Amino acid sequence: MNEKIPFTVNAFQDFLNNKKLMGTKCRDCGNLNLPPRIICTECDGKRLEWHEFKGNGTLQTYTFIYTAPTFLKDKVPYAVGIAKLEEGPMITARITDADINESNSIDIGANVKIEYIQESGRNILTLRIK
Amino acid sequence: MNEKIPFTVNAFQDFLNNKKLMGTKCRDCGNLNLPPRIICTECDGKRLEWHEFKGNGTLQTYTFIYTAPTFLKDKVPYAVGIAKLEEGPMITARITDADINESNSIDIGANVKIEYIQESGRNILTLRIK
Amino acid sequence: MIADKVAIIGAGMTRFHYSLHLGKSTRELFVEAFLECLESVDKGINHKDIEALFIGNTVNEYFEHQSHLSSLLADWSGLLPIPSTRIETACASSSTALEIGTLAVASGMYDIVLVGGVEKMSTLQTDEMTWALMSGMDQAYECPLGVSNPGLYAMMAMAHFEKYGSTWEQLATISIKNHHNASLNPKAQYQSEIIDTANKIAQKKGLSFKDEMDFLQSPSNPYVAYPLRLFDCSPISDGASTVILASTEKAKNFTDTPIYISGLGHKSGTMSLHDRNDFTTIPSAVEAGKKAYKMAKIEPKDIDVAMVHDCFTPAEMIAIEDLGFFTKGEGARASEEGRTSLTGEIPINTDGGLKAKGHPIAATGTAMVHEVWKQLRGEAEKRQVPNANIGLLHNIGATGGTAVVQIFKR
Amino acid sequence: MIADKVAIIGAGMTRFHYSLHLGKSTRELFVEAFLECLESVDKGINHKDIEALFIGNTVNEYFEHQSHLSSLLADWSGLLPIPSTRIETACASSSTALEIGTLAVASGMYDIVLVGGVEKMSTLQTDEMTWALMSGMDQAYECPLGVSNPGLYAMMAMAHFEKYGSTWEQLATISIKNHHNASLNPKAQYQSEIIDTANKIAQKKGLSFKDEMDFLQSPSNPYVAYPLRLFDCSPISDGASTVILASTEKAKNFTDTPIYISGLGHKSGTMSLHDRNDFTTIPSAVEAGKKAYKMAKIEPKDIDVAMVHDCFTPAEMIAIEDLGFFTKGEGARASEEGRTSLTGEIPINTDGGLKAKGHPIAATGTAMVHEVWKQLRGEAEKRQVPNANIGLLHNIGATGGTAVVQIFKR
Ligand SMILES: [Zn+2]
Ligand SMILES: [Zn+2]
Repeated sequence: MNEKIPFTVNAFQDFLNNKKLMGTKCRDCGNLNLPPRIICTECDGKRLEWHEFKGNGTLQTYTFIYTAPTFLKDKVPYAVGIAKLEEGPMITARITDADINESNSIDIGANVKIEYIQESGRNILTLRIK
Repeated sequence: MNEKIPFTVNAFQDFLNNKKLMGTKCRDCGNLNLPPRIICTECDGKRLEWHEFKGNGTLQTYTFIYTAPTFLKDKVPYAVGIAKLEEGPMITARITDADINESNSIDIGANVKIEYIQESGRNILTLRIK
Repeated sequence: MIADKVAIIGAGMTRFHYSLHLGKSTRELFVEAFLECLESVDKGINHKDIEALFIGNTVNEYFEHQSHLSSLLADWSGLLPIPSTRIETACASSSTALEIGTLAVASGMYDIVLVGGVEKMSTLQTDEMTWALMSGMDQAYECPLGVSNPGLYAMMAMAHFEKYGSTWEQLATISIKNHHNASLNPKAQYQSEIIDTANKIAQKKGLSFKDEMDFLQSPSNPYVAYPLRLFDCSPISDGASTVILASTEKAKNFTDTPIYISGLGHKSGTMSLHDRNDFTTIPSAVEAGKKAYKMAKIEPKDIDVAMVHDCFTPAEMIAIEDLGFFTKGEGARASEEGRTSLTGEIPINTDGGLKAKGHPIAATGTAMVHEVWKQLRGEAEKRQVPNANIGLLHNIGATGGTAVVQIFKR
Repeated sequence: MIADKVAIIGAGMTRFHYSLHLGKSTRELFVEAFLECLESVDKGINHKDIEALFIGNTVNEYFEHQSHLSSLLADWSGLLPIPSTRIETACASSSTALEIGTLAVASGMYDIVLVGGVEKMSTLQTDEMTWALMSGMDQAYECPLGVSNPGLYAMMAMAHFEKYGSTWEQLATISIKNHHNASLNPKAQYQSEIIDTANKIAQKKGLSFKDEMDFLQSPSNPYVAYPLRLFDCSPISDGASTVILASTEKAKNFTDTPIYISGLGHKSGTMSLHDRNDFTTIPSAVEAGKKAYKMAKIEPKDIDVAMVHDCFTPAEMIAIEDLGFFTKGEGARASEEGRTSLTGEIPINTDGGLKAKGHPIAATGTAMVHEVWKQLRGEAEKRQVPNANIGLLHNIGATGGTAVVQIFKR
């Protein structure tokens, strides 16, 4: 049934709203992409299928945002990081359990698990440090 | 004193707010520009001075707007026209005294006189058919 | 010097539509057009053959809050790390992208480039859209006065009526003709004759219309900017279009039927309509046309088929005069007399035009190229113009701040 | 093939500033730069000599609600009816405009063109500005997560610290160096050393700072995105910059000291930072550099002076590594050791860089050209690098979705 869902930003968000982290798998070369692609980034193949990611990974880098865009102005400071999932692809997400007052509270390389928060009526990807 | 005021959009609006319709006159070729220019449209000259326009002219064309941008959505339908001032330049402005229900109420070629209305805290140029 | 040095070897586009694409974003629309474009190359082509991307987009800042589309689309199309550039000249953005792509190939920097345009407009309400598109006009001296894009074209129409005695009824025949052409175009937003739409509305609302003109003059066709009504205006559309260009030498590796880029005209006009002496013509379009004819070494009468910028019906009337197809003042009458229909002396907007094919702003220029390419290759099916060897496009930014005229030869 | 076929014959820019330009709009900023540019041509030039305009602008849609700037600026500059085109590749928009202008001249279409960039940013508050500039990043997969432009560069810095042991204190020396250079540049936004600013703040607030580093580590230099503080970030600026290009043959009619465009590198990278394997480098910049060096037939060691994209201090660190001036991982240390100062082995950002000269986004690329032009002509006064014969610019769009590297020779 997932087969028929087009590989769009919209579809990715719909999955997120159902707490599913979905990317694409290339039927030609097996490459995984997250977020979903229409063209495989490895072999330019167009025969893709949906693939669910487990959401476990390691933190690659992070920052604490003090100057935020308008819609997050009231939440500063907050932490953002990039995680490499065990399946390979990397994602950007807010880190929910960081102690902003202690800049060394976060270790690059730490294990992280994805979680979801509701914002503007939709699920947003976040990271929890395990 | 006007000599020192730069030929900017801001200055033009400041003049409008004081009910003055100001453009530029080229000291080299005498050409008049409204709105103000930094470079004379006739001779590419840069020696300009402010010049006040009297605000009398003739209507060149017009329309009634039924689909408006957000900030004027509540004012539809309203009339807009282009007037050629007796000094030469042409301007776009709303027409204040048009009878929208009668499309023939306006004659192209009619004499018009500029007036000002307040909108969003500033003066906006309008036309009255004499 | 540059004429016929660069050729079109492929073209592809999404269908232009409103509701059909609601769930898609610019990247998905663009890739859809790009994949069809790759498929269209007679002898096949690979991603790796493409050396640069020039992409037209007007104001996606308002539509998706996404700028830097050049990079995003190169990435999503699998074209990294080739150079990519966004081009913006209001509604003429993608024909300008084709021009820049042509110059880039002619310079010797690249052999093969992808050009195109994309617009995702369905994210805004009509009043917000009106305001977004007004950014293409003079924000200081036109917009605060409340004159919209259709309003400016309405004033051009009024001046034309006054000076030449043309009529709104004549303009309506442009819309009727373009809907007819669109009914034959599977890529068009509205694939129906106006009479069919009229009959549907009549049935739904319990009304009856004598004929198309009766419907067009009724309150069912409301005013947008007097004298222009809804059916005088191009719709809000989503869509993308793409074209692959190659140097003439390389083109032969990809197709036996390249379409040559023979004339490139591009001129700027005053940003404000009120800064022009005459509202019944678009001076930049006249100049751009002259340049294109001169470069292609042809005259207006040599054109077999032309796509012109009919964002509003008076725009088509003025275009076919400015381009020299008809005497000044005769454009609307020529349309009324059927001289611009598929079987007329100079078929105009065989694809349905902006009016009926749809007008996702920056996708329009290369969509015009798509239709010229189809026509010159004899692949335009039910709307094919016989023996079409020389085609023209005319693409206007706003009210003529930009004008692009390009000529293509088989 | 294209190398040295096109030359710079003039350059002009406004001062980059915030409060100085509050009463001006894009058209006035641009014309100011353009008039200085005309004046800069050694043997004089007329409006009529200029055949086309390519203008960089990022997102004036947000700043002035004005798109279609190409037409507006051609009009206001007295250049009608020449063709005009807006180019957008985020922060690399005007160096991309110079590239397109160069290709257009090299194609034989034009002999003389005007290129430039303009940005009017002071109309927005900081949070609105942050959001406006985030449109250059991936609106679907980066922005909703709340990562700002400085946030992305902060994460690049953190990865660099982790991998190579570079430090924030080393980054701070980049800012100190660039403020020093800007103190010698009458076009710069901040014409003062950081220590002078520190002393002023100390006096005003009744504080005392031991030295520059003490100030930079204090709460008076607040965090923007950890580990980056205010003085790691380029400011909000208004400004415009313009350059006139001519074919090498024509250039001689205008100047005896043309500056040749010898290398053009332009590559696209992934739109999202998280799609790259390594955050301590910008792959598109490495590739663009290689292309530019190859075209100019030189190596990094041949460069006498370089303007690089220091929107944030880690950007300069990464740039001077990516360009091959220093071994990977050594960029920050090289700065600490003074190797990039005016008297160092490779002077970087002699004009003060984006950090201190100011960064009106799309005006930055051709402002870099302006400085290279000054340096190669020996006209950079107090900041002149002796015997500067080969100059380079490195201009990045967002986090490297676009990278432009260009090489100029006297
Ligand atoms: Zn694959
Ligand atoms: Zn004059």
